[in-house]
Formats: sequence, structure tokens, C-alpha cells
Amino acid sequence: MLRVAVVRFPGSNCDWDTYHAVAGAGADARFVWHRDTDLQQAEVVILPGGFSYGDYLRSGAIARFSPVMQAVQKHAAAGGAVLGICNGFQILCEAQLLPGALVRNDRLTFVSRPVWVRVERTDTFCTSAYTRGTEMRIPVAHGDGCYVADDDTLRLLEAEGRVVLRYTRGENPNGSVADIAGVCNPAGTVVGFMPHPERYADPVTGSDVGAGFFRSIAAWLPGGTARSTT
Amino acid sequence: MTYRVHIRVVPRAGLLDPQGQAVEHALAALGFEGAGDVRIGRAIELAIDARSADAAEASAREMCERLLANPVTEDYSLVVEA
Amino acid sequence: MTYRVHIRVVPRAGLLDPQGQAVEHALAALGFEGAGDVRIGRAIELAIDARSADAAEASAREMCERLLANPVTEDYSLVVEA
Amino acid sequence: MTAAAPVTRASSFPGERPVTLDVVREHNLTASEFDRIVAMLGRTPTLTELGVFSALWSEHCSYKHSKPVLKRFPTTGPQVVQGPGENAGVLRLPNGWAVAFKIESHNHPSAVEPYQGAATGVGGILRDVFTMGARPVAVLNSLRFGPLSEPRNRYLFAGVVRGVGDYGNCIGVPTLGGEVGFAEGYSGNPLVNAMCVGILRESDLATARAHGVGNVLLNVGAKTGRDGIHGASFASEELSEKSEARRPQVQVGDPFTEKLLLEASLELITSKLIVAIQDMGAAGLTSSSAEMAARGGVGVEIDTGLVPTREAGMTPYEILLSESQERMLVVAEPHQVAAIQAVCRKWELDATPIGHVTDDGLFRVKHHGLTVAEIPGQPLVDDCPVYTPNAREGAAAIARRKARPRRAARVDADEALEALLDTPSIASKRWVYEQYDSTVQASTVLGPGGDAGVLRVATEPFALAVSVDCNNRLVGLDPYEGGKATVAEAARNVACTGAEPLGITDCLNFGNPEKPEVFFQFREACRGISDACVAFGTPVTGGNVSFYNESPTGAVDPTPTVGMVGLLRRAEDRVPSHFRAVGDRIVIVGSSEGAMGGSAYWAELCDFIGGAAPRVDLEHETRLQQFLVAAAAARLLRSAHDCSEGGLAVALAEAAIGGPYADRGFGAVADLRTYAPALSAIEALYGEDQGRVVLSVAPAALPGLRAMLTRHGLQGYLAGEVRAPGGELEIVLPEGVHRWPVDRLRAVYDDAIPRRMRGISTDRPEA
Ligand SMILES: Nc1ncnc2c1ncn2[C@@H]1O[C@H](COP(=O)(O)OP(=O)(O)O)[C@@H](O)[C@H]1O
Ligand SMILES: [Mg+2]
Repeated sequence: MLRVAVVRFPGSNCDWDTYHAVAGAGADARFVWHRDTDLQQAEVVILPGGFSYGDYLRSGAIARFSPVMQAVQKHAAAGGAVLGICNGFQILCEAQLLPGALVRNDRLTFVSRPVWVRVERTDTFCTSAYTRGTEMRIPVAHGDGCYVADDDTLRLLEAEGRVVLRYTRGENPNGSVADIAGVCNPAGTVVGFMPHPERYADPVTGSDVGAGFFRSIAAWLPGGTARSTT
Repeated sequence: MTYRVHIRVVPRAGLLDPQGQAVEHALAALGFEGAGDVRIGRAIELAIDARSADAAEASAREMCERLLANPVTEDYSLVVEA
Repeated sequence: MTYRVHIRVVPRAGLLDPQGQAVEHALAALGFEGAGDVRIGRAIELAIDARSADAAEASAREMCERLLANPVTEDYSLVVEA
Repeated sequence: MTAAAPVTRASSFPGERPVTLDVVREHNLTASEFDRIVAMLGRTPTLTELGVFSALWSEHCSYKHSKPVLKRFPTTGPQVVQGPGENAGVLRLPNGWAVAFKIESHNHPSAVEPYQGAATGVGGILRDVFTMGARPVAVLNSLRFGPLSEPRNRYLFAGVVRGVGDYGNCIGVPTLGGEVGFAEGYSGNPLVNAMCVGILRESDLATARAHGVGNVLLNVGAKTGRDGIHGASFASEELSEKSEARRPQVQVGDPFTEKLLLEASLELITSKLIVAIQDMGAAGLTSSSAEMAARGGVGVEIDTGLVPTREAGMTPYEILLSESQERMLVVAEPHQVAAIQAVCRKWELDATPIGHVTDDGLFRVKHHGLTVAEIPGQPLVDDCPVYTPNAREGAAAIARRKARPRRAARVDADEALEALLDTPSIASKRWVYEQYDSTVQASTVLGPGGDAGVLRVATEPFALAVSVDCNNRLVGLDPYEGGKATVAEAARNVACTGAEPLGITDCLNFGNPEKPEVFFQFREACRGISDACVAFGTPVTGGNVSFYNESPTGAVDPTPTVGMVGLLRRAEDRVPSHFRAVGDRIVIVGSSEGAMGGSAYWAELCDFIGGAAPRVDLEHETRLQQFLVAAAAARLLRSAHDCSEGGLAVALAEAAIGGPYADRGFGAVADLRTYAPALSAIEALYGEDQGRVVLSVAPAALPGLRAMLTRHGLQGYLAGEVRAPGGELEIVLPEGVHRWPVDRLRAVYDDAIPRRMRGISTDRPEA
């Protein structure tokens, strides 16, 4: 069974949701406390959503100095898979494991609603269950979700196909440049995005279109290439 | 003349400043010793067209009173540059 | 010695500042004429125990580089007071 | 009264002012209340003691004007695990689970500082629920403001919504529903009521009853500052220019610390490390320690010198009365202290021993050893004088019920629907609830935008439905019928989703109870609530009274908000409120006499609030609820929507407009020619008769539905059908056909609040 570490920072609040979605997809989910530096030999590390350290100063700015982040950096440097969802994405940007930054929504208010996103890349460890171009509605819930990066970075992201998720159908909820909802590192092993697929992983919550992200993870072959499960 | 005004709006003394507290802890955890009493507020910069520096300052003060600072929870201070 | 450090962290020029824009509109709606180019950032104040003002400033700069400002989106400036 | 010998001993804290009658008055205590205190102590109280009394004998803590009325609420039932008296009420659910819930007001703090006032209101109610050992799973909010045409009201509205959102969002508790109303009477005194719902294993239920002589009191959580000193007595006086000046220093919320406190508290409770726990809410350390001791029939001794403070030099008076947020008082056996501190340390919190349980029944406070207060504990909490003010209905109120509008509506019958959908009280509240995280915890079955929020419980098959309601216009017109209507609407909202109403919590927002017409409203509204709760079998498990909601222009509309919790046996049976499929039949249950009294039509379009309030037939309401629950369980319903403000036309329009994220609304036709043949168009369309719902039903389910209606002694009226998206809402009346393009209705409904709030700074007051 593929082992997945879900990191809990003080202020994480999607930790259990993510844990259940991972376990529900058939992977071996483990919590790792932010003060631990042992990732329990996890093949995939997930930084879940929430308000680590209250999102004080800047979202993710304080969490990135947590002891566990050294282990995450090492894991990522060795080619290990890391997924940041919402606050996790913010932490990955602050830690410079992903380029760019997430700043306050252009509407200046928190936004909580389902939005349309398109899967732009399916050869990563967490998107292989989808076909390229799949559009689905997934909840977002954030105050600082506006993705920004300098022009060179943006050009590079587009040229290398590193935009993993994009807002579509005119539903960019936060002013993100180029409708970017999620990006990855050059190898596609570190991924971050704002939408919360774990909230749409069970039909009783209205939809289970997000379950594919977790099925992708559970079916991932570390070291090998991602295989399609659809 | 156009003046550049720098305004600083900070939580009033005695009021809890959770953000300042969190940053204080983070600085300590990063090994910065001797840092304390952290308060976090807003820095506002703007350009004001006015006849004199005094006029610019008066105008900026009024902006603070009416819009930029919350009189219940915040104090402000400002500097006018030519 | 304890030094008081005032830090100003503002969105990098060229970056969109929706909050600054909103305030600019609100000022215009309140009838403030000649106010423009509003930028909004964070004001951070803290006390630093250091041997000299230079040491306090060096320490504060390092805090900004490592934690207080995001190098991707923000610029900072600081003033040290005795 | 003169006393022979002091009953207890305490010394003034150095520098404290002597207690004079002026000082007594400043503390909001009357001369006779002061006499009672002197008699109880056998001496003049110290200033510290006076502060303690003023807090515990404030309206907010003592319920001195409401107790006798509240005693008449039904509070028992087979489902009740914990009735009123603890931090929150608790009801039994299947499979060993229970639900804890409570609602509370934060009106006065929000009037002064809307953002922090609302945020700390949410923080307080969350603590009430997790101190019961329950994990908060939903927040709801009920809000009232003056009209949005006033800049100050827009600022208050924006700030309150942001405050509610920021706190709940950060903690990670979904805000699943609420209501917002706007009326002149709330200008200057907005209402901010927050409700929290939590889930627990019944076996983990915690209490706030101190016991065990020698047990240790621990202060857990944030440090104590000078914030909100005298908040409880502040909440117990009218807002005036003067209160602006003497307002307590604003309390600032720290949801991050609260999240840590939540996790630590639940860990302490479920690992059975503690004896009792209570949050430090109104009147902070004073009320938490005195109330916990009184409940357990023991004494307590605390040393305020041991309480961690944020500022140097705080006096025992300040420490006792501070309302700094995110603090808990825990009682534990001495040998558990180290283990408790270890749990707290893990969550980055301090847990500091500050006192112990004693056997002398006294509430004793020391400061570094000096006894600054010593008061008999039970009388301190229980012997506040109780008042039963005069109750008399105002002549104006009686006249209003007999009156009719003096002028016609400013629009015709067709335009009226758009005008009503454009009314902020009726319009879509998306602008509000999109600022609230409504899907965190991944348990949201039905989010905001329908009749009630529905959430699943852990991995159980069942779910909970939650709603808060109050039709303040009806209560103002006829407090008894309005009280009934408020409970009925809450129950109907819950039942529309298919859930069986289980019990309520209430937040009674009224003006100054010393005014006979206000006390009349209060007493009668409570009688209405009681009667409805008895009829529905939904006991009152707790609540909150907020009096003195007055501004310089008078009392607010009486607003007894009811929070209802219901049980949906199978989550997947949940019934949404909007039309879902072309060809479905539209069925109306409940009849109409064209009740215009207190209607939104009269209020919004004729500027007239009056007429006879519609009578609530509790027997019919009960059958309607039971029918809705049974029909949902039998999967007969595609949608169910309650008829409330704006009447049948608004209910049909809302069902047709669709859910907030529907791509497009549906067309619909409803032929009312035989439903209400004798009514005028206005009465048929906009009358607000109680006890009505609009259903949509698959054609194949119609026979089953008919049988189900008959079984419950109800009549259904087959009015029409759901038509293709992009079409019209067509209502056929004896005098003609009315048509509205649904896309147009939807645009008006969606934009009503945003267009009024465009460009409003949520950060700071507008000038
Ligand atoms: N303050 C609020 N917070 C969250 N949701 C709200 C709020 N106000 C209204 N809503 C949601 O909007 C929907 C419609 O509210 P309302 O018009 O009051 O419903 P009804 O009249 O049917 O009770 C409900 O789902 C309600 O939960
Ligand atoms: Mg409504």
C-alpha cells in the first residue's frame, strides 16, 4: 500500500478531511506532526488546507519554518512527491518549493464556493486518474488565493506545461494571473493548488469528482512513471 | 506640489495583537534573540497634491480619521515627504 | 541597548494592489481630491536588544529577508530608533 | 439593613477606591441590590467584591428579569441529554452520538466594533460547545441591521460578516446557514447572534461542575489583558452616547489560539484527565469560577497573582473581570496537573494552576496571598434579586394590528415580485455566505442557500439539519403568534430537508425589560415559543437573553431567534429546496386566506407594518412536519421549500431560480385558480399564511405523495409543473396570468445585496 503522510501544523483544519480522502482511495494515510522530522517513509507527503499559525503575517510564512519542513524539503529534493492543497500550496510557495506567491484575493474578501477548474496536466502523481482537459467543479475556500509570479516565471510555467489546474468558464474566483489554480515543479513531483478536492470525494457531499486526485495518489508507482487509471 | 505621505496604522496599545504575537514566536524560533514587543499594522503610502506640506499633512490626517484608521482599535502616525 | 525598529513592507511596484485601489476609490468617494497612487502594505514595529544601532539594523534586515517580507512580491524598508 | 458582624473577611487591594453609592451606581447595581450585598457579607464590600457582584448580578449573567418567564419553557424529552444550565444543551442521536448546540448574542460589542464584536461572538459560542466535549461541526448566524441605504449600516454589515467569516473559517468550522434582516428598528443597534453545533460521543459529555475538595483550578489558553472589563454589565445597559465613551476596551479575537484551545480541550476531555471545564466568557474568570463552584456546591479559592497577564500591574479587579478571549478554566485532580500541562504544551498553550476547590462554600480571591474578596458562593450566584416587571401591551401596538395600509403599493402586482426579490431581507444572501467557508470538514450535505443546512455525522448514515429563524415583523405585531411562527418556521425549514425537528436553542433579543411594553413582548413571545415547542416535541435546551437592545431612537424589533436542530435518518434522503427536473409536478401544501398582516409586501412596498398577524395552527404545522419527514424518507420529494417572507410568489420564484450554483433556473407554471379563488391577486401572490410549503415531485411519485398526504390528514394542491430552463415563471390567477422571465428574477435576486455593497470597505468605517 502506498504510504501518504498528511502533515498537521498548528492551525491545519483540513487534515482529517484529507486523511479520510486518502484512506478512502485505498492508500495508507499517516499523520505527521509539524514538530516531527520523520516522514515515516511516506512516498507522498500532503500539506493540507487550513490556517497554519493563523495565517498571520502571510499565509504559510510561519509554517514553512516548522521542523517538518526540513524533512519535506529533503523528500522533495530526492524526487519524492509532495502535494499542497490551499494552505499547503501557500506553504510550498513560501518555502520556494514552488514558484510564485499567493496574495490576497482581488475581491478582498474570503471566497467559498464551488468553481470550475480544468485539469491541464495528467502525468503527475496526483492527476493521473483524469484525462487532460477534464473540467469539474470543486470548492475553493480561501482569502489569499490570487496566484502571482513575475513574467519570466509565468512564461516558463506555460512553456514547460507546469500549470496543473486552471480556473475555467470565467470562474476565476481570486484574480489569479492566467487563471492559474495550481502549478508544479519542473519534474511534476511537487504540486500545489487552491481548490479542495477532498471536500468533493464522497457523493453524499454533493459530488465526488475530486476523488480522482486521491485515486491517482493511491495508484501511483513511486520511481516509475505515473500510470493512468481511467 | 505632489507630496508623498507615509502612514503607519498600528493596533492600539493594550489591545491583543495576535499577529504580532505569532511573529514574535516565529522570530524566536528562528533564533533571533532579543526581539520583542512586536506589533503589526498597516503601512499606507500615497501621493497627495497640495499647496504645502502642511496642507498635505492636514489632508492625510483627515483621511486617517475618516477612513484609513479604525478609531476604536488603531492609532496612526504619518510622515510627509516632498 | 533596546532599539525600536519600524519596518514597512509594501507590494513590489508593478504588482497589482487591489487593496490600495479600493482605498483610492473610497478616498475619492469621500471627496478627497488629489490623492493617488495608494499602496498598502504592512507596518511592523518591534524592539531589538543589540549592542549598537548598526547591529540592530543588521538583525532587522535579516528578519525581513528570512521572514517578514516575501522576496517574490514585496519590498521592505526600515528605520531604527534608539 | 445593618449587620452585626462580618460574615466574611476581605481587605481592599492597595490603591482601590472606596465603595460609595456613586461607585455602586457606576457598577449598574441598584441601592437595594447593594443593601442585599451588605447584608450577605455583613459589611461593605471591597471594590473587587463589588466588581464581582456587578458582573454576576448583571442581567447578562443573572437573568434577573427573565428567569421566571424562561422557567416555563419545556425542557425535557426522551432525546434530552442536557437541558438548560450548562454551557450548551445536548440531545441524543443514534448509535451513541449526541449533538451539543447553543446560540448567543454579541450585539453590543458588534455595534461598537463590528469586526471584532462578531468574531469574538463566534469564538465564544464555539467555546461553549467544545467545553461540553463536542467537536464543533457547524456555525450559524442570525443578523439584523438598519437599512443598507445608510452608510453606517453598510459598514456594520460588512464588518460583521467579515468577522463571523474570518473566525469560523480560520478555526475550520463550516458556517452552514443563517439569516440576515434589515429594518429601521435596528439602526444603531444591530443584532449579531451566533450559533454553534457540535458532535460528541454521549459517553464523553463534560460538565462545568466543580467538585473534589483540593482539586486544582487551571487557567488554560491566552493571557489575560485589560480587554472587555465589564463587558457583561455593558451588555446589560442601553447604548447611548455615554456608553460610547465608557465602553470596555475592545476584545480582539485570536482564532488561531482558539483552534489550539479546541484541540487541547477535546483531548483533555476524551482522555478523562479533567473533572470539569468552562470557558471564560462574559465576566471572565469571575463567572467561570463562581458558577462552576456553585453548580458543584463547593467553594473555590483563586490567587489572581498567579494568572498569566499580558500587561504588567493588573489589579485583581481587572484580572477577575477581564473578558480576554480564548481562555478556559479547568478543574482537575492534583495528580493530573502534569499530564494536563503536557497536553497543553503539545498544543502550544499554557496551563497554569491558579487555585483550588475548597470545602467552605466561599468564593475567595487572593492576590499574592492578600484576600481581596470573600463571598458566600451559592448566594453570590443564586441570590441576585429576581424582578418581574410590569407587562402591558402598548396602545400603538394594539392599534397597529387593526390598521390597514394608508396607501397603495408603489408598484403593480407584477413589478412587486421583482421589487420583493430586490429587498435585501429576501434577496439571495450569497454575498454573505460566500465569505463563510461552508464546506470545510467535508461533511456538508446541503450548504447555505436552501431552507436548512444539512451535515453528515462522522461515517454514520444519518445527518443533522440546522436552521436559525425569526420573523421579527410578526413578533413585533403580535408577540405570541410571532413566537409560535418563529419556532414553526425553524421546524418547517428543517423538515423541508427531510429531517425530524429535535430541539431548539433560543436567543431572545429585546429592548429594555423595565419598559412594560417591552416586557410584554418578551413574555408573550416566550409563551408562543413554549406552546410551539410543546406541540412539536422540540424542547428548549438552552439559550441566551439579550435585553437593552435600544438605541437613542427606541427599542429594536423584538427578535427571539430560534436555532433548530433536526435528525435526518439517512443523509442521502436529503431534500433540496430548488426545482430540479423539467416535468416535475409542483404541489402546494397548506391553504391560504391571503394573510397580509405583517407581510413583506406591506412593509416593503407600502411602508406599512401592521394588520393582524397570521395565526399559526400548531396542529397543522405538526402534521406538515411529520409529512415532510415521511415523504423524504419514502423518496417522494424532488424538492421542498418553505413559504415565508414574500409569500407564495417569492417561494415559487426562489424554487425556480435554483440553487446558488445552478447553471440556470427552471421555468415553472402554477395555476392557482382553484387554490385561492376568492383572493385578490396581491393576497394570492404575496400573502404570508403560515404552514405552507412548495414541493416538486416526479410525476411517477404523485400517487405515493397523495397517499402520504392523506395519511397525515393534509391536502395537497397540484398547481403545475417545472418547465425548461430559461423560461418564465407563470402564475395563473382567476383575474389573469402573470409572467416573469426567470433569468431576470434571478439576476435581481442575486444582485440585490452586491449592488448595494459595491465598493464598501470592510476594513474601516465610512465617514
Ligand atoms: N447570515 C447568513 N449566514 C449564512 N447563510 C445565510 C445567512 N443568511 C442567509 N443565509 C442562507 O441563505 C438562505 C436563505 O435564507 P433566508 O432567506 O433567511 O431563508 P428562509 O427565509 O427560507 O428561512 C438560507 O440557506 C440561509 O442559510
Ligand atoms: Mg427567505
